Amino acid sequence: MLSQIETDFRDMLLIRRTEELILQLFTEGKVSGTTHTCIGQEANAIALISQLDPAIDFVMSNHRCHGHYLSFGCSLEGLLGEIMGRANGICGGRGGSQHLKSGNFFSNGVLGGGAAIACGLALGEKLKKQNGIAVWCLSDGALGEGVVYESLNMAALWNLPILFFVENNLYAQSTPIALGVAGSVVDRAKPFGIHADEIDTTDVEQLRPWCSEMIEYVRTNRKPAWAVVDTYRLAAHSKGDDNRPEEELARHREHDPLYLLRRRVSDACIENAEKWVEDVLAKAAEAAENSPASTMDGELS
Amino acid sequence: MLSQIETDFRDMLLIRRTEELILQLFTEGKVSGTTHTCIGQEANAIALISQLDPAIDFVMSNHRCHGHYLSFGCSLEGLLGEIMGRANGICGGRGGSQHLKSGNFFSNGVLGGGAAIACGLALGEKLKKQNGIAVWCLSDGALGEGVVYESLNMAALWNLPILFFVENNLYAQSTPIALGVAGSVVDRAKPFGIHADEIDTTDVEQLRPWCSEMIEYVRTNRKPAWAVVDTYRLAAHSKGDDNRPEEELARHREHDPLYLLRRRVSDACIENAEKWVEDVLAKAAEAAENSPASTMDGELS
Amino acid sequence: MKRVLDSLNEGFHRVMKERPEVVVIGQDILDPYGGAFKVTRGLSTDYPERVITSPISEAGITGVGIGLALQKFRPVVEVMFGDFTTLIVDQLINHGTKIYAMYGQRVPLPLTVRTPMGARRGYGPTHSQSLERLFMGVPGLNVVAVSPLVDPGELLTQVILSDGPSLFVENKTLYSHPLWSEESSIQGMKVTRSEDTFPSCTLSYGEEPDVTLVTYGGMTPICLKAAARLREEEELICDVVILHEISPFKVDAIGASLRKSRRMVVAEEGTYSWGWGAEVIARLSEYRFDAPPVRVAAREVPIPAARSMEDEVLPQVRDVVAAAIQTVDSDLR
Amino acid sequence: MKRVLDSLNEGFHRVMKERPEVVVIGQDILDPYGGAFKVTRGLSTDYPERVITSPISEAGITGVGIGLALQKFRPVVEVMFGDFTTLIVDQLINHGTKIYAMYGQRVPLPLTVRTPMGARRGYGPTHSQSLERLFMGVPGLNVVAVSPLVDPGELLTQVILSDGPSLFVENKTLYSHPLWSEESSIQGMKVTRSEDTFPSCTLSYGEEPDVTLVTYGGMTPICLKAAARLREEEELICDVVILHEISPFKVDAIGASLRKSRRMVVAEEGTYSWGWGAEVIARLSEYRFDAPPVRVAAREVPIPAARSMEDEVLPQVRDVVAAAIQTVDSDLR
Ligand SMILES: Cc1ncc(C[n+]2csc(CCOP(=O)(O)OP(=O)(O)O)c2C)c(N)n1
Ligand SMILES: Cc1ncc(C[n+]2csc(CCOP(=O)(O)OP(=O)(O)O)c2C)c(N)n1
Ligand SMILES: [Mg+2]
Ligand SMILES: [Mg+2]
Repeated sequence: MLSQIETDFRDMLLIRRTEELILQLFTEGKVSGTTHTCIGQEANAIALISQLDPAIDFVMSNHRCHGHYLSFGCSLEGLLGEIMGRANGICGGRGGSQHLKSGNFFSNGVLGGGAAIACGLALGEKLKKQNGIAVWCLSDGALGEGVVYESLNMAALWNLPILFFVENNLYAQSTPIALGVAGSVVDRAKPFGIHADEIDTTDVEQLRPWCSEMIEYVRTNRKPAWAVVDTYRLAAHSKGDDNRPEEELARHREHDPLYLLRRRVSDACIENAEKWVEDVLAKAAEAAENSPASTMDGELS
Repeated sequence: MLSQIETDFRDMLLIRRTEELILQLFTEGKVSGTTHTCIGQEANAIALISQLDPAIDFVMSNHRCHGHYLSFGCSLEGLLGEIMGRANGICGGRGGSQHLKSGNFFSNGVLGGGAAIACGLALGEKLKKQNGIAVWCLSDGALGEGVVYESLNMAALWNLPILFFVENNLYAQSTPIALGVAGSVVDRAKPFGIHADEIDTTDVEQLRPWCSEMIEYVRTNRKPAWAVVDTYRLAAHSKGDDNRPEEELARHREHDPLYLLRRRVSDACIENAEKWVEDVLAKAAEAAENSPASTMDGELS
Repeated sequence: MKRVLDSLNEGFHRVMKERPEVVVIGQDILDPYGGAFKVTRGLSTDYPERVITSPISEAGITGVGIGLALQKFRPVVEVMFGDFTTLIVDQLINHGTKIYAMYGQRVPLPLTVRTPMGARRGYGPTHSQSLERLFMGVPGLNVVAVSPLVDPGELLTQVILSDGPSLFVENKTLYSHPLWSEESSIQGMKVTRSEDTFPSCTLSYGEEPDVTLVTYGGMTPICLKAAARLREEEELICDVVILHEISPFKVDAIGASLRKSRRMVVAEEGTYSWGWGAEVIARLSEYRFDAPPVRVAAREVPIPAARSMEDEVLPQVRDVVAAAIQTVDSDLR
Repeated sequence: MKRVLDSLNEGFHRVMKERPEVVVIGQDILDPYGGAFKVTRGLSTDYPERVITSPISEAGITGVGIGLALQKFRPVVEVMFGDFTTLIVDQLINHGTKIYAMYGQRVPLPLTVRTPMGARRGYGPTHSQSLERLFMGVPGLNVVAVSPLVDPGELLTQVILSDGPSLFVENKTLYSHPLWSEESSIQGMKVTRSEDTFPSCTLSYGEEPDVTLVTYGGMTPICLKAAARLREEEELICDVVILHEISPFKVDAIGASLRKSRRMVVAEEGTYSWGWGAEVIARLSEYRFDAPPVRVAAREVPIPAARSMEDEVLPQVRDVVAAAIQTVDSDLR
């Protein structure tokens, strides 16, 4: 049995390698369109999303969704197939990188609107008197969309079990947070009377208990919460567009969540994880490669 | 020369009588459509809007706009003509009660959107390095619209000389504030780093200096401010729809801004004001009556 | 005499009684107020847990409706005036209909957005529009419009019970209009209903038609008046075809009449260009016409508040009459 | 070889140089990034005070544009992907165009909203749509679309200098397309331009046309390929009429060709129903046709991400070819 830290290391590594593979597929021209990786932010996904219960909870994610998707226990094969446009893709190739659905997991590349939908999912839990919660994933840039505040207001008014999961990575595409977000990120929810908290770390061991508390707050109190994680994306916004200063990147690489854990787990653990990830990924990639290109057949055509 | 309090009394009385006349025209079936009076809220309009400079400042108002319009020095004849659908209406009868424009004054019956437009007007002042400010008028209900928060963010980011003038009258149509607004009204602007203040009074003598300070803050610092006035509308939302408890109304009638002043000014002042208002109003009504019904002629047809 | 409003309200009560998964969200819908146009009156008293009064957040409540639909509820969202559906375009186009169809599997999304559209009450430029146009042709979205011909409460119920997202359009002037839906003959015209869930109705004098008038919603009574006047004053016989599912729509009923008349007038209250009628004409262009089809619609200006001007801008009986005469007088270029 | 993108960028630089009242607002438009599609590249370096990078607030920045226009600036608002224009419908329909026309006087509102529309890059269901449809027929709003035929930078300039609100549509696939606008003959076809500010162009082989292909924007190169193929493989001669002002639009150029061909295919990248083509057909229905006009458009489903499926859903050269053949083979019902 793996310890928590070993599991987290392995799972974060899987996300990292998967996204590296995806980027490589783009570079090789095997895939077209666009993609957004969460390289550098894996600890958030693992710490928060993997603590949810896919049977009863809901996740509404955004353009940068692979880590959330995998942390929620959704199919790796389905993800690769989807991005490669194969029939075995989780959405049959229709959604692509930004539009995934698997069980209670949803993502959409249009910023903002998901906040209100997540409120609706949470309201559903409330009306059914069930225990699930809804999580809406956003980053600093999405704070620009008005519907976020409409949602905060409704969530607070109606005591909705929704967790607003803000991965503040300091940038929205090329725009540094200072040019896009006035004032405070964590305070944005407070005037609505919503419990808000912030943590500034990429360390999964610090994130896990904090996320657990935030989730429990929502689950137990049946009330919204606003959970801000200060983080950083180490890769480009999408495929290769990055104008951030190299010094800044270098500084943040020292907080690479994988790098942090590598210093804490054993060499054997690292080796096993690398091996396991390689295997799993190879199989998934092979399955996708072997799946036929997707076509417009079936009821949705 | 009238003293400030005498002027304010007279001007508030003009707004009151004008709106009473408008309601009467509706009751008599002389006008169709709808209207929203600011009866009970006249002190806000007078205290804030009349301290602006119509030559350089801008007002973007909403459905409840007659008080703002008159306080900004716009034509009474034009207002009555407009509501009565006459050619002499300030908008030739096209806009009606909710859609007025005169110089730098604008109103629109669609809630929310004006916030961003007022930001644009303020940005214009900034880019031109002029001294004007923009005022956007809202009440508690409009806090539900997301674009308000998009506007707060932009106003703060770009240091726009805009005053958000929140007339919190505790209701949005039939909805009491507790069912529509979570948390705090005055705090809504704070996470954006915007100066926010609140005053709970219908007394124009208290409001005037406070409004003057808020205006000066914006004008001098070239920065946004969020000015919340706690007030109450004494008439129905629009023409006759009112389900509020009579006790509540009675309690608030004691704070009727006109009633407050009546106890402070001389009988002569009251008499003169009533007389003046009656004359002015009669003339304006006559002008409107004598103006032909508006038609679709001209460049806008 | 039952009015359209009564029927809607009764249908609403019925479906909420029968279907515990129906939830209603909107502004000012709680009793005693019961909604700006009173369609929801009484619901909050009978079903307090399932009637949720909302902040003024049209986008927000539409999103909430989408989330509830994903939770297997049948949410009905009221947008107080159809003019404000401008605020829910993103939710319907980029979220609701996308969830319904972009994930490689049909994700049931039984969301109904109800809204009053239309003018003729002096409400002015931002409270009088017929903006359903914006939602016509949106893949995956159904647009259904009330008329006095097909029981409005039943129509609403069917929309609520359908599995995809829908926009339900209630023309304001119809609220107080008496129901015709029980009658088999209206103003001397025989009514034929198609078998569809959202029927097309053909009203006919039983004589060979000279012109086919095609319409929906609030223009229904106006077209019937025009048909009567055309018959009396011009000795022109019209069929009137009224659709209820207006996007997507079936051409069958229109085509059947057109085959006889070979002349068509399409009437709607919204603005002219890219209106409902554009698609009707484009779709029917496979048919032989003896004269170009004519559209009757609102002038392309903001709808003025003054009634005198509002009347000039909106399509009237006289305009439908003139259009029908035009199809008889004119010829192809 | 100058591309459409270069021309847009140069035009932008030129108009900002000449007109100090031009102000640009959008997401990620500052150098070195210079905008998601680089149309605004270099502007922020040359005019730092007049290029404002914005939060992700499409409605907000459109409103700001309206306010700036009222302040006598000529704001240009960039919406990063046309798909997100769903968020500015309220600002354009209930605010911008209303201010322009509802106050009983013409209030100048020189606002330009620029946006890239269109698919064929595998961006998936929410980054590939052609949603200009939503804005066609909006009273007071001009919709103008780029093609490689009329200098795009000049077209943009004219839009910026016009006095009312406009939506300026740039199909993504055109950015890298070479300019044709200097040439008087394109792929063996002679180009005739109308004298309008936003010209209509007719491309013709100089022979009597069998079919008139009508299109705009991103479908331009596709229609030209179809015309070439139809000539080579089917011995069918097409005129291709390309509009730039697509709403409202003038029928003159289309009508002139139609009078000769009496057959029409309208091609667009957006979805079929209530698309641009519906209005074109409805408006041209006064003309005599030898066969029903045919529309070529996208299938009414979300645009899939996988290129294999995207190709199936979007209108291709083969579809235009098939449609043209259909007009020659078919007959009226
Ligand atoms: C409504 C909308 N506007 C703009 C975009 C284009 N866009 C995609 S991602 C992005 C930046 C998002 O920044 P942020 O929310 O901070 O997320 P991050 O990329 O940092 O995870 C932008 C502008 C979009 N997808 N949706
Ligand atoms: C976008 C929009 N949604 C709904 C309405 C309908 N409406 C008009 S006034 C009003 C209540 C507004 O309340 P509040 O903002 O508090 O203003 P007050 O009437 O109290 O002055 C509503 C819901 C509207 N005009 N615009
Ligand atoms: Mg970010
Ligand atoms: Mg209020």
